[in-house]
Amino acid sequence: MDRSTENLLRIQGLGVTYSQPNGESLRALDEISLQLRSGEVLGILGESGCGKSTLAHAIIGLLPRHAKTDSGEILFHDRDLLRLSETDLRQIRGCGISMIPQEPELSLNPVMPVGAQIAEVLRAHLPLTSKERRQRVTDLLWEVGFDQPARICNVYPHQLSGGQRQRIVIAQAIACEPAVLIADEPTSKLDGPLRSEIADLLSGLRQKRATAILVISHDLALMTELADRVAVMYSGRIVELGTRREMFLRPFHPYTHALLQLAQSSLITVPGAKQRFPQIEGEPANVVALQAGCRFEPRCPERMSMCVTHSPQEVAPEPSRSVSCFKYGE
Amino acid sequence: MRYLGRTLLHAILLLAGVSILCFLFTEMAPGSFFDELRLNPQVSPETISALRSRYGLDQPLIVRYGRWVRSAARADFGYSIAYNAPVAPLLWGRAKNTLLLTTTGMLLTWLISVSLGVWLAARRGRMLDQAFRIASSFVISIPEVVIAVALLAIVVRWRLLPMSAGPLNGEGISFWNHLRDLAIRMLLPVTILVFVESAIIVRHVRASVLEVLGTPFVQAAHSFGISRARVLFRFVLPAAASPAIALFGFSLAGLVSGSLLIEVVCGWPGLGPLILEATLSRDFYLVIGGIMLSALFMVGGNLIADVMLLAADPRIRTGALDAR
Amino acid sequence: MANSFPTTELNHAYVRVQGLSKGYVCGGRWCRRVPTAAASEIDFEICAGKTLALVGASGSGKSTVARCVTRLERPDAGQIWLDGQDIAQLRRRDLVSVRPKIQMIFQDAVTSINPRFSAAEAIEEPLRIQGKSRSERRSIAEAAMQEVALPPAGLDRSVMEFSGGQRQRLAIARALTTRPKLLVLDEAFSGLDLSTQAQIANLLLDLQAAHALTYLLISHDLALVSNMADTVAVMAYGRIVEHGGTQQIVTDPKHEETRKLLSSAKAAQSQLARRAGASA
Amino acid sequence: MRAKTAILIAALAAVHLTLLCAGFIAPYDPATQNRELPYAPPTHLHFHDASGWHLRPFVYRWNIADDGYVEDKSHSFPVHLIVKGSSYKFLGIFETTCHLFGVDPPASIAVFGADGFGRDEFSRVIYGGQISVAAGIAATMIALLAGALFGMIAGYYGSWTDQSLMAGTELFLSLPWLYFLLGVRAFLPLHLSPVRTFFLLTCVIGLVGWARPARLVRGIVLSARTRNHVLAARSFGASDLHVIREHIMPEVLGVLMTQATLLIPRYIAAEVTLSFFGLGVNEPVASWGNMLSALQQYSVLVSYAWLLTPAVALVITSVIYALLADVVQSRLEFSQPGN
Repeated sequence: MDRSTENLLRIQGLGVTYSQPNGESLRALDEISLQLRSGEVLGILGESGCGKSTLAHAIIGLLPRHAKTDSGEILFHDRDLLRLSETDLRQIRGCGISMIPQEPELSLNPVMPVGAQIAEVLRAHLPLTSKERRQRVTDLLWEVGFDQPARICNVYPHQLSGGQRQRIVIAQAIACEPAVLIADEPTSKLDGPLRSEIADLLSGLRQKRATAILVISHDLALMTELADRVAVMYSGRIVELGTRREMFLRPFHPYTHALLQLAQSSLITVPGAKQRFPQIEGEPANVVALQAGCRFEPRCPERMSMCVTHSPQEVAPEPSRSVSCFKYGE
Repeated sequence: MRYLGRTLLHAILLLAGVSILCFLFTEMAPGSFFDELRLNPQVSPETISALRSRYGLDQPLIVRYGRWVRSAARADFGYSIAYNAPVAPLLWGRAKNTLLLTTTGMLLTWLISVSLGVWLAARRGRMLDQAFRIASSFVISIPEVVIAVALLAIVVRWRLLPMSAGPLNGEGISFWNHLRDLAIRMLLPVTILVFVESAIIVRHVRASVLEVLGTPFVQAAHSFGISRARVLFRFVLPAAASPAIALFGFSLAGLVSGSLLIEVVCGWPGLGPLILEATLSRDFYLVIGGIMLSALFMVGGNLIADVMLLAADPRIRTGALDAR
Repeated sequence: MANSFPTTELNHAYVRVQGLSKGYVCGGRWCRRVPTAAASEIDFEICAGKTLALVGASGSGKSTVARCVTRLERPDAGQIWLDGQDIAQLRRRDLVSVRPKIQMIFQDAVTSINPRFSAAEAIEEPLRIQGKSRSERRSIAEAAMQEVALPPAGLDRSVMEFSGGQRQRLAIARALTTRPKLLVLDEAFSGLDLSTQAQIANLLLDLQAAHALTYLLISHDLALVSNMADTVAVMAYGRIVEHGGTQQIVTDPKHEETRKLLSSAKAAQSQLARRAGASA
Repeated sequence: MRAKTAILIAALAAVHLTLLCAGFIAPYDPATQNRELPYAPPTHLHFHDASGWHLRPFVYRWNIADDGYVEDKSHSFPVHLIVKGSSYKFLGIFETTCHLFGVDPPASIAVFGADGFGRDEFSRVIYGGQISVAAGIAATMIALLAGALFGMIAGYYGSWTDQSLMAGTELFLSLPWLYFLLGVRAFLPLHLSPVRTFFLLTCVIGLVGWARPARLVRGIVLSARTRNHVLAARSFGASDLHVIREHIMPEVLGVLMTQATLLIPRYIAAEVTLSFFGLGVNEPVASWGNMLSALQQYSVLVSYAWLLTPAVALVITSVIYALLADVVQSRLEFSQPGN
């Protein structure tokens, strides 16, 4: 699946295993392969427990202590991040690839003014004088939507609202003009109007700075607004990958189909009396221990006998589309 | 500033409460100073009652407390029966030595504990960290009196330090000799104090630093490529400072009690031996004066802790959260 | 003032609330005692077996109304007619007979069940309070587990072994044991995944059909509610600003607040509808 | 984890059992003095003598020579198990004279040597242990009972009762406990019968320490009242009693358990410290504190190291309790997700 145009980030066969306190090992990510071109927005769609946050932390190299990447490679500008030394990796974090953390309210140092925290990121990567840094911070604050950047600089996080803190973290993330921006659940904690503001901010970033964005979320609506291509994940595996427009029109994998049905059914435009949701049977399988066969098999309406024993290989029924399901196999 | 005003008022109320508490106890206690005198036949009951009235011991509680408060206002803090002198000057001489011992002990303890605590937190789970955890839980479980006696035995057995009692006045000799002599005499009590207290405080500092290390904003700082050292000193330590300082007031209680014990064991002429002697000879006002002074140390320490907390934690400064 | 509620025949309505008001006084040692009116002049009606959705942005007073209806708190003024009885100002002793009829499902399923309990202990708690015998409690618990599609064998497992969605089912099972007539669902869906939300919603719809339950559904997600509610009441700043049939509210909202709620829910999904509309 | 707890509980049981049947295990009565052998070193056990190896260990008598004690090798005294000795009340119930081990007079066996008055240190450590550990446990009971009571009241009734009780705890917490202990002890008459001293001592230590458990219990009661599962219980019509029994008590008991394992060693140490200063249990009754107080003179400290045995016993008991506290703490956290 290599592409002609220059690939900014290429993940090939990535596998991550968590060692549980009771001795079992949990395969959080299983043979993940992705490509991200500059200026492109790739959405990672999946429900909680499917390992999408693990993927984000694996790319940036901040997996928790009891997790380890045991296979595959992550190429950024053709340098494998998994083999890099800690100092080289630190150069890239925040400058080449930077991440917007999952809980923005808690991701700011409570005892340090927000302006200084943005400056810290600049200090770590760019040789600027303190005056230039201050100017850069005010520009950033302006860009993320603060109308009085000067006042905001010396404000402490607890004096800002949830939405404002999210903007500060985004300012930190884009401070050193990273080539790749990973947004982990950017809108999950926000409600209604605030959600669309942050979504607009992210899409604005993409046009202005041609930054490639990896949007990780279970919010299908956010995907429609932002993502060019979408990868659907289910318990540690990518079950389907493709451009958002085609995939939402003709989803291949039964799980994607079911998710789309669910999202549309709760739409307001469907009038009439109460009707049941087209639910997916069974429990969302969290990342269970290694077992053969397709992981969606227990909940799949179109499951076949071979789904139980073999795990499906990735197949490309159409250009720029790929799916791992026996329906489209040989 | 309102915050400081509030804590000051709080402190004064506390001191008043302590004095009331002590007087309540005197009321509860059956015996008194002169019980022992009753035992020996030569002293006739009349003289005993005369002595009692002279020292006002037979007055009702309220009157005695009122008289004590008046004398406290005159900075006498009541009248010691055993020494036949106002309590305050007696106490003050000894209090200076105790203060000297406790402050040096405290500074050393906090110096060692903070650096060790942070260093161990950064090396979480490593061999040394485990070793220290076991060692410190061992030291904590040993009562102070045993450690004091054991260390004293070691020092005395191998003649490490010249042991000498007696007051610390250094009129005769030059300043430097006095300082040197003072240092040698202080070495043992301070080591014991630091040894006992730092075992407890290192664990607390390590715990609060570890807690901050786990927070999302430290994780986020790492993800922005800020160097480990800078994250530790610019992010982790300032954030861990306020819980650690809140602990400072708490550890003071242990320090002051510990110092009393160690002074008695090592013969350091501080407040401890005086209060012990007063307790043995049942000299009320001296004992109450001692307790008040120790409570003063505590309240003063807590006050300092509050001021430091104000500097360390902007959330309190802006009145958002009474994060004590 | 909100226009008066279309009054259906009096006896048909299972729950009717009139002029309900509740204010909190911000106490605490330091800040002055500022009375904040969380909910004022609330009027609504729910017919037996129907669902009223109380929708509004966070802080609009929805939860206050919920706590007043379930009498976890005593309202300052107004009446709450439940099955022909005004329970607004009842004292604790008289409430005992009313309690089994109303049950509440909380937002955060994880904290609404004591983590130390096993599933059986959690479900049987209301029965223990009513003093039922052990065997009786056990049989009712097993039936309840069946109804919420959880394996009866799971009764003896500790509550901590259940996932978020399963714990919400346990909470529903627990509520069913007292044969309630009115279920108050306080944000019972937010915080769950889309697929789990769908399963819980379907379960509630089935239970409503099976037991003719009346629901007071509280949520900030208008999209989800539109599929489950017969009537909708929109709240803002402690008042009901608009109410009516779901269809009428969704198609032509009159009040500014309703439009705002609709637009934020709709904007995100309209693109999805336009693109997916072609294939559905 | 399970094995570790088993060992700890076994060790604790062993310690308390030895203290409980002190009379049986201790060869001599703690008060009998042996004036001719002051500060006798621990008696050496021998298996080998001129006539070869013996299965039964035997001892020699001590003779006072000019440079200290010398063993009188002329006559050997075998050590017997289950020996008739001084009479005592086993468990305070029935009179008996049998002891675990002993040597027929005139020789004497002093496993840990003798103190200034020639009294057997080994017996005194065990009898002293009875006093010190019992004082520690009793004081902890008082502190925990008072703490739990005040904590529950403050947490449950709130407003002014809460304010006043919390002011009380702050008062006690801001006092250095040893000064206060000394102060309170000073107001009690000095010469009291051992039983009354013991009783007063435990009350004093207990009453000084109630502040911390009270604050912890109050915290639990306050937070429990706002928890959803308590609100849910209320919505079923649960009475206060039900809420307390099912939701609040388990947590409170959990905290009291951990506090107990933390406080008992500290309060034993408090008793020891008080007796060390001569304010606790006085002579001739044996307690770890007053046995250690003999060490205040440097000369005694330097030459007779075996007088430190009460300190060793104190350390062993405290370490067992501390390890148990860690285990109970982790078990409690395990059963209670982050609330």
